[in-house]
This record gives sequence, C-alpha cells and structure tokens, in this order.
Amino acid sequence: MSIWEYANPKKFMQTSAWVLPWVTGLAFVTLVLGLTWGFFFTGDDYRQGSTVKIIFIHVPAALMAINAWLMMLVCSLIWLIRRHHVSALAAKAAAPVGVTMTLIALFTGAIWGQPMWGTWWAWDPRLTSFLILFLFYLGYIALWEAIEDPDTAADLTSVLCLVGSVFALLSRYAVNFWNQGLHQGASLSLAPGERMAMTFKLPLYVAMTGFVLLFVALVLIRTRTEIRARRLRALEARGRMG
Amino acid sequence: MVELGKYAGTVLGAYGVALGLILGLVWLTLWQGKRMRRRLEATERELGIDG
Amino acid sequence: MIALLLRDLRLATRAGGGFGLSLAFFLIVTVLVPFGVGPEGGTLARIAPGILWVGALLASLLSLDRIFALDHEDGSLDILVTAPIPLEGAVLVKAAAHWLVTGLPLTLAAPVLAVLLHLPGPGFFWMTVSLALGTPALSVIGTFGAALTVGLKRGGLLLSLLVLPLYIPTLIFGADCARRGAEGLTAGTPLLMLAGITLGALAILPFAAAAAIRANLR
Amino acid sequence: MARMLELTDISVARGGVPVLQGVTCALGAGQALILTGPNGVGKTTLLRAVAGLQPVLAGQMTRPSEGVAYAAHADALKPTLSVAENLSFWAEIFGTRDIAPALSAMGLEGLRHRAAQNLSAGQKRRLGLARLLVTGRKLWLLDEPTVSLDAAAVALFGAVIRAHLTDGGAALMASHIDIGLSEASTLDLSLFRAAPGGTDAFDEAFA
Repeated sequence: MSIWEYANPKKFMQTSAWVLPWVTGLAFVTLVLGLTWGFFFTGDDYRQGSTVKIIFIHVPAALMAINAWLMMLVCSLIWLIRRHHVSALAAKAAAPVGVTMTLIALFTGAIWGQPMWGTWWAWDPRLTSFLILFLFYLGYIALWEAIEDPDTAADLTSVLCLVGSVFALLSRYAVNFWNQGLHQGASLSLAPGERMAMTFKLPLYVAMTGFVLLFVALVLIRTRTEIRARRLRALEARGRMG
Repeated sequence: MVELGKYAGTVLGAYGVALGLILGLVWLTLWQGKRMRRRLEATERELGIDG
Repeated sequence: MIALLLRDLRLATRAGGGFGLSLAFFLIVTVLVPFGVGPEGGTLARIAPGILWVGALLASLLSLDRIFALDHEDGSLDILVTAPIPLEGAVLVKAAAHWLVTGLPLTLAAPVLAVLLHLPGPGFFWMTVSLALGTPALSVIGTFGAALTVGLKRGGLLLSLLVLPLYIPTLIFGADCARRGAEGLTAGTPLLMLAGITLGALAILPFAAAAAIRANLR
Repeated sequence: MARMLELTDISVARGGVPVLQGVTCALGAGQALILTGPNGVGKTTLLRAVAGLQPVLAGQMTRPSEGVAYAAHADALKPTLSVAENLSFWAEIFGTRDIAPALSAMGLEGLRHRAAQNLSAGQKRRLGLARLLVTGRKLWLLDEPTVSLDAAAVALFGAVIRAHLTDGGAALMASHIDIGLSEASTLDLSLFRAAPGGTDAFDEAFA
C-alpha cells in the first residue's frame, strides 16, 4: 500500500456536486413531512400525554449521534488502511454533525423526562451514555484542531476514534451496571417499534429518514469545505516555495 | 391547532431546542463553506490557476 | 527494556523527578473534600470510596504528560524509535514506570487516607484491591493519551480531555467495587469487570500508543 | 567496497509539502558525506528519512538493517543522570555491554560520575558521540554535529569521525557550516530542491 495513494478528490467533488442538491432537497422534504406529521396529526399517548411527540426528534437524533460515530469509525479505518484522504476528511466533517445530534438527543431526552422524573437531569443510563459520547466527540474534535500537519492529524484522530469506540461501548455497559446500583431509574423504552401504534411508527420512520438525509447532506457540504481547505493549504505552500 | 395539553411547554421547548441546534449547524456549515470557497478562489486568482 | 524501566524510575526518584507529586496531590484532594462536604461522618463514609477513586484518578492524570514530553525534548524519543527494541514494549515499560511512580503509591496510601473519610471497616481491603487492579489501567490509558499529544504545544489540557472519557469504565467499576465492599455486599462482579478492562487495556493500548508516537514523529 | 547506503531518486516531504526531489547518492564503508545547503532546504528531513523516522515520498533507499545510528541536535542526554548512567542506559538498549571503550575514546573517564547537567557544551557533545560509539552501528547520521563547539572540540570531533571511518564505518552529516573534514565529499541539496509546482501526489490531485 503506497503511502501516497489517494481517493481522487476531484472525482469526489464532481460527483458530490450533482448529488448534493438532490440530497438536501430530499432531506428538507422528508424532515418537514416527518416532523409535521408527527407533531400535528398524531394523538396523545394515554400515559405521557403530548410529550410523546418529542419522540420524533429525540429518537432520530439519538440514532444519528451513534451512527455518525460509527461512520467516523469506518472512515478512520479506511484512512489507516487505504490512506484515502477523502475518507479522513469525511470523518473530520462528520464530527460536528455528530456532536450536534448528541446535544439534541441530550436536551430533548432531558426535557422529555422532566415531567416524569421531576428533575431536569436524571442519570438515566441511556441519557448518561449520550453524555459520555458527547465527551468523546469533544476529544476527537479538539485533537483535530490541535495538530497542524493534516496527515499526522488524520492518523492520530483515527487511532483515537478506534480506541474511543471500544471505550464508548464499555462505558455504555458500565453505565447500565452503575445506574442499577444507585436507584431504579425509570427506563423509558425509546426503542422504536416497541408496542407502538402504527400511527406513531410511520411518522417516526419518516423523521428518521429525514435525519439521515440531513446528516448526509451536511457531511457532504462539510467534506467539500475540508477538501477546499486542503487545496488552499497546498496552493499556499506552493506559493511560499515558488 | 393541535391540542398540546399541560405538557405544551415541554413539547415546544424540546422542539425549539432541537430545531435551533439544527438550524445553527446548517447555518455554520453553509457559512464556513462559502468563506472557504471565497478564500480559495481569491488564492487561485492570485496564483493564476484555473479552479 | 528493563534498562528503560530502571532509567525512568531513577529519573523519577532523582531531584525534580516528581516522585511525590501525585501522592501529595492525592493527599490534598482527600483532605479538601471534608471541608467541602462537611465533617459529618455518615456522609463522608458513604462517599469515601468515590472520593478516593476520583482522587487517585486525577492524581495519576497529573503526571501523564511528563511520560513522553521529556524524552521528546531531548531527542531520546527519536533514538528509542530507531533502536532495536520494539516501540510497543517501550510504551508498556513507560506505562509500568508511571504506575510504579504514581499508581502503586496511591494504592498504598489510599487506606491511610480512607481513615480521614471514615471508610467503614471492610472497605479498606476492597479499596486497596480495586485500586491495585484499576491503577494499571489508568497508567496505560494515560500513556496512550500522552502518546497522542507528544510534541503538541499545549498538550497537557488536551491530554486530560482525551483521557478522562477513557477513564470512565475503570472509574465506575473501581468505585463500585470499593463501595460494595465497604457496605459489606459482594463485590465480585465489578472486580471482575475492572480486572477485565485493565487486562484489555494492557493488551491493546501499547499498539495504539506506538502507532500514535510514530505518527507524531513523522 | 561494501555499499553502505544507496539513495536513488529520493524525494521527501515536510508537513505534507515535498522539499527535496530526485536525490541520488551512495556511501561506502570508510566514506563520509556532508549534506550542505541553506537552512530549510531539507537536510534534517532527509536525515530523518534515512533514519527511518519518516517515510520517503518516492525513490529507493538501501541501508544496512539495524545498522543506522541517528544523532539529532539534542544529544539525548538526561541532565540528572551521570555520564556513566547515561551511557550504560544506551549501551543496554543497543545491546552492547561495555561502555569503557567508548568512554576512553572520548576521553570521558574522568567525568564518569559527573551529572550530565554539569558538563560543558564540548563535553556534552563528546558524550553524544560516545553514545554513537556505544550503539556499535556502522552508519552514523549526524545533524549539525559541530554547531556551538569550539575549535578544539571540532578537531576532536574530526578525529573521532576519522577513527570511525578507518574502522569501516560511514557517516552522513548535515551541516550549513564547515565541519573541517577534508576527506569527506559534499552534496549540495539545493540542487535537488523540489520544483515549486511539485506538490505531493495527494495535493497534486487538488491543485
């Protein structure tokens, strides 16, 4: 594997140029459709009243937060093994989107649980593991910013992503164990499709698709920006040497 | 308008925060993209290279 | 490889080597807590395992950026990388040196300081056992963090941001094991999990740290 | 004459930007080569590439495996350790047992127990060279070996290098000042400066 093999950024820029409008358009449509459907046209849950409507934001954001990290993990592996620069830049581009999704999941989860738990923040195992995921995201982004040489930064952040994933999984399990010890937190079953009426499931799936498309659109835009930044850096370096 | 009952504040709060964060992210992404494209084109003109 | 361990231990114990640093920090943190929480024995006893564990964790975090930074500045790291010894082994030795200088003294000091926090009787044994099993993980994870940030200008702050999330599983199981021991419950499961994490970390992280060092020196 | 080191058409990059291109040279046993050129031309980068600390962008490099000893600006000495402790540590790492010959070659027996921090610049440099001797490796890579040394120390340095060469070793040195080693051949790296247009393959795809 020659170290300077590269996925062709030019080809990526061309293909992403014509894909982007479609993805953003579709993302907008599905998001609006899913959220309005869920917000306006579904009844209330007999037990939680209208707070169940938060599910249409909380669950997709939570899933996206985890999937974003998994996408970064895959991109890091591709960078470490195949040295595709575009995948390293895609991982860097996905991090801010992932951290925002984690924040959304945290806020909406806390707000949703407030009426039931009586406090704005309960150390519920699920919410806490998103808090931990948030810390991992912070470390990842901070490491990218701390290193000038892009290739060294890509190497280090990829290694951090691999190790971080193992420990995030461990934390997820440890938090379950830890919370049983403290108090029997009301485990709000957020898993979609569980004894939920069809009227809730459909808009939820639409909202989820909307979030996935939003994620893809944002990552595409941000990756293109990262590639342009890399190109700018190369041109400036050439200018300095000329 | 849909009837939100006594949890109206909670639901609207959650949606508000979520949409706020999403719009912030979208705006930041677009703004950074435009700024980078402008800086790149300026440098390209300077070095006389076609994009 | 042993030479590297002996040299690092000698360096740490020499003047300015920072041997007592983590221990002193651990003592100060443990002494400060009652001032913050109040001297009432009941509350102190309940939170004693947690306080001691968090104190030990922060104490070992303190001396992490010295692991590679000194060798990087005087050029030894470049030569170690090109030396005939495996870099992964050298990293493991560095972690062991860090543990001997900080982890071990903390484990031995913890029971003494536990007295200040009214730790219940059975807790002393479990506190020591959980620290003895947990601190090696703190050292090797910390060494990985130090490898990631070697050569960076303001690496110290970044190091804690990178390493603290990685410490969470060890902290949860370690403190839980100590707390259950203190309350007389069976502390078997958290102990096993703690030992598992430590062994896993000792097995995987030296390779990740070595890769990080090679990337940093490039 | 054993071919100690052979570089054919080597190019190296610093911070992702190529600095040198098409460097070709060879070094046999008993020979010394000095890389010259203004600061920033890429002398240190090339040395680090030969030492294996850095990948090579393109070209072939044949060098004795486990045969390279690298010495950068810093002498890799621990100030709080004594001369003997420093040397025996590096001897242990590189597998040679006895440090006495290196000490005597560098005239450091008298300073055996003095802490490295109390040595003069010249003595520190001699300890650095003693470390090279202790590695028992044939090919020495020296980065600016004679900087901040007085005339006597430079002369001693020359004598050590000559002894190493007659002993069948080889030395590749980078220096922007004269080292006073008449028999060493020189190579001006500014001839191999990477063309400004030549960004590395990755950025090439960008630019």
